[in-house]
Amino acid sequence: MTRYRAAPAATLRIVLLDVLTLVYHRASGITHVVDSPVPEMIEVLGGVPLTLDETLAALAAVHDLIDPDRNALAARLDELVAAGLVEAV
Amino acid sequence: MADENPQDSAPSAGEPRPSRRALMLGAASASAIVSIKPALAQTAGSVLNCEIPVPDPGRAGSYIDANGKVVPPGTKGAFPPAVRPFRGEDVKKAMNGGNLPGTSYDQSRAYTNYIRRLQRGTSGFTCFASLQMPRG
Amino acid sequence: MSGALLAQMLRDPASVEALDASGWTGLLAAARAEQLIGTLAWRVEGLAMPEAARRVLEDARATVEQGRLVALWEAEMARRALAPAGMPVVLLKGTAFVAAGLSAGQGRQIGDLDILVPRERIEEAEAALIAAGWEWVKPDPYDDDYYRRWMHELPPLIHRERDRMIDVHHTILPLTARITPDAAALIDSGVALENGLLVLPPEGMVVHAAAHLFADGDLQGGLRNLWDIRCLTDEFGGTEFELKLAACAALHGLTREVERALRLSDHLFGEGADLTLADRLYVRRLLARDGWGRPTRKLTEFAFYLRGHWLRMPPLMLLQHLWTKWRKGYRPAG
Amino acid sequence: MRHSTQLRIGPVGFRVGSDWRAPVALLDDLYRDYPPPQDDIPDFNVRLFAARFWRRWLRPSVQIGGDFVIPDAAPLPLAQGLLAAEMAMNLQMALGQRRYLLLHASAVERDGKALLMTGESGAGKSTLAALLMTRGWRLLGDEFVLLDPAAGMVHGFPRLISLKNEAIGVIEREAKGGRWGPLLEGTPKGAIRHLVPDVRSIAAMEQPATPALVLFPSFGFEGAEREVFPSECFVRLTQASTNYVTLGEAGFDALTGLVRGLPARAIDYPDTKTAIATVERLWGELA
Repeated sequence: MTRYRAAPAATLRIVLLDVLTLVYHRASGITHVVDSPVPEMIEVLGGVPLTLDETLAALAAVHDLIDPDRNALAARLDELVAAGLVEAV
Repeated sequence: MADENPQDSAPSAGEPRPSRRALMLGAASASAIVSIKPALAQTAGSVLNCEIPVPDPGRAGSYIDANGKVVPPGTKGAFPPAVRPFRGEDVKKAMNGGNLPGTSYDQSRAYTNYIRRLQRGTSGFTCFASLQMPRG
Repeated sequence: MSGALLAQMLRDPASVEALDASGWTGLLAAARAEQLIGTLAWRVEGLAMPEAARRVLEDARATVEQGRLVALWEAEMARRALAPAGMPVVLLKGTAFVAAGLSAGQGRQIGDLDILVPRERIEEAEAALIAAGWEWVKPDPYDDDYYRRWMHELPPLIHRERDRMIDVHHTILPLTARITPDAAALIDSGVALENGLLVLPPEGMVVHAAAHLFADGDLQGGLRNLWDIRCLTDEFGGTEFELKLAACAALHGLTREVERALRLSDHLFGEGADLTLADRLYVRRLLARDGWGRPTRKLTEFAFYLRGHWLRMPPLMLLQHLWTKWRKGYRPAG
Repeated sequence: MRHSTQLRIGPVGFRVGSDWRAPVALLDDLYRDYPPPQDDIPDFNVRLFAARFWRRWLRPSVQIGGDFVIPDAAPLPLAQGLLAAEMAMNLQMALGQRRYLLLHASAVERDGKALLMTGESGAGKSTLAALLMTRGWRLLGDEFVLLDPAAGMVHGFPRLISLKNEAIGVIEREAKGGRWGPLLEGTPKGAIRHLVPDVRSIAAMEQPATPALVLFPSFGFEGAEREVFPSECFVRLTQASTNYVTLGEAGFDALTGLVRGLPARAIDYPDTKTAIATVERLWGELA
């Protein structure tokens, strides 16, 4: 079962600008311009690694999910993994 | 370390970020991350492969008038929505005087005007913003 | 000659204090051209120098530091891509130096990521990297075929998002070279880092650097290579290390190259050494930079270009290769 | 190199070497009011040379070289040697500048505050900057603006103003008594003529300014104007910078610091008169 873990908080500079959020990743030197739900996902994945379903549950616990769609969340996680902001472990 | 920059994640006074709020995971095909690449990148990469729908899905079915404004379906002189989203690369060419693929001259002008007026928060905005690559 | 000036300042950093404006100008130009400006910046830090020189070197230090982070990240992303396959992945050259925290990594400019994997698993590595976002740099059937048949690496791949190149090697010299190092033994000798990636042991690093310097190519950028060797032997030196190094060089058939590297390193950066006639030619080539950062001694350079190809290929193949390159418009840099 | 000269533009020192006398003589004349590099040690070296030795004399063509080069840069005829020198200096900045966040933008200053203008080639940023200079603004630069990551101030880079095609005539009428380089016809970008910044802009080139407004002009459209929000401004400026990524966290700090709270507008303009009026109005609204 794949589990996901966000880059350590100390390696991220997160700046909220109007509707978009900037994430500077110190370990990679890359700036990511992200939209919701990315900052929220980074937050819930900051602790112990979670599975896809656990991530969905963790998000639902702190936010009102309008579209609690597993496939959509999987797509977001894939994007985060490709960007290196989340590691699949 | 993160706490050296308390201004970063802490919302500024006066606009506290609600702790619990509505969240959209978005369509599986949409993209929520654009990574900034070197302006002198060796690969064409994601920026030119990103997509801009005309109009954005929130106003699907609406027409686009010659000035790029979104108008009700069937408005006289306006153009129907584009069949499929345009690729960043095509938009870039159109901005420099070319035609968007599969469009007439006037239609392309109208769509390009729409794209030029894209506002933050609308679909395709990040893609459009990433296309602004002034080079000498 | 600014190449010689650069070597002198690396050997004896305090002597920069005697430089005048034109000396500094030539030194900085040569250091940039040899990709040693970050190294120079590290070496002369804290010494008295004109403000303008200090500023240029400070910027160079910041640049190599950022380059170090990016190189380590690229290695990490390659690790993530290749980890599921469970194959050994050895970091080479600059990335290995910084990953292992060696003095050779201080100020080192790092270009592409170089990794070594077992030959029988190279196609698996290729597939995993392509699935993780790497793509071919330039599709050219001749080069591609040439690489696959004769080279010691895959054609270069570039990551489409991060815009960084990776060279995937399965041995450290081309298959056409007359010397054939034992790649499997090199991989077996790998030392694991905390994240599971491997680096060569110090003697393996020296042997690889010497192979790269003398048995592969035209010595372009050779001064930096030789400096790497100097740092490694300084850091690990001693009788025990010398024995290991000699054994390692013998195992891979690179004794002559390693001995030459040590002589040149002593001559340029150390206490001096007895040079052979051939050594002197190498020194000439390694220091061929003028005060504008231009390569000098065109004839020596061209001779080494031919020699680089000679070492890699049997003569008939060399002729075919040069003919194909020539038709495609390649000319030795002039 | 046979011929060489040194000069400083804003905070950046250059040494230019050439196989021919003419480009260096022209630089010496046009840049005569500029100081030498600090401590006589240049930040960058530029070389103008013949790709093959006979090209020094036979249909001489100028190859561009220096500390930082791009492969396959096309050579220029010797008559365009000044352009080659300018391009080579720009190239060093674009590829090698590490101290400042380099923005591909023009900028002018008034009362210690800077107006930045950035856009695609042809958006008119050089023309607008030159026009504003003739109307009492200090020119910070027509091509590059240098943002100091530590202080958040912008430093000028007032090299020769490079005007193209129709813009040459427009500015020739406005800049009375201006000093000009030769008219260079048939360059890769059409006709080009270089204007020396006015005495005041050169004399004050070491004084940085506080960024106060950024504009994204587009020429050739009906007059229009819209607010550009910080996130869009940020993304656009990363793409208008050649060294944003290389500067790492320092670049991130510099740019987030700049876009937060800095008013930004995209303006479309059909003619320069409209543009100047819009600029003056927006500037007036700042106070």
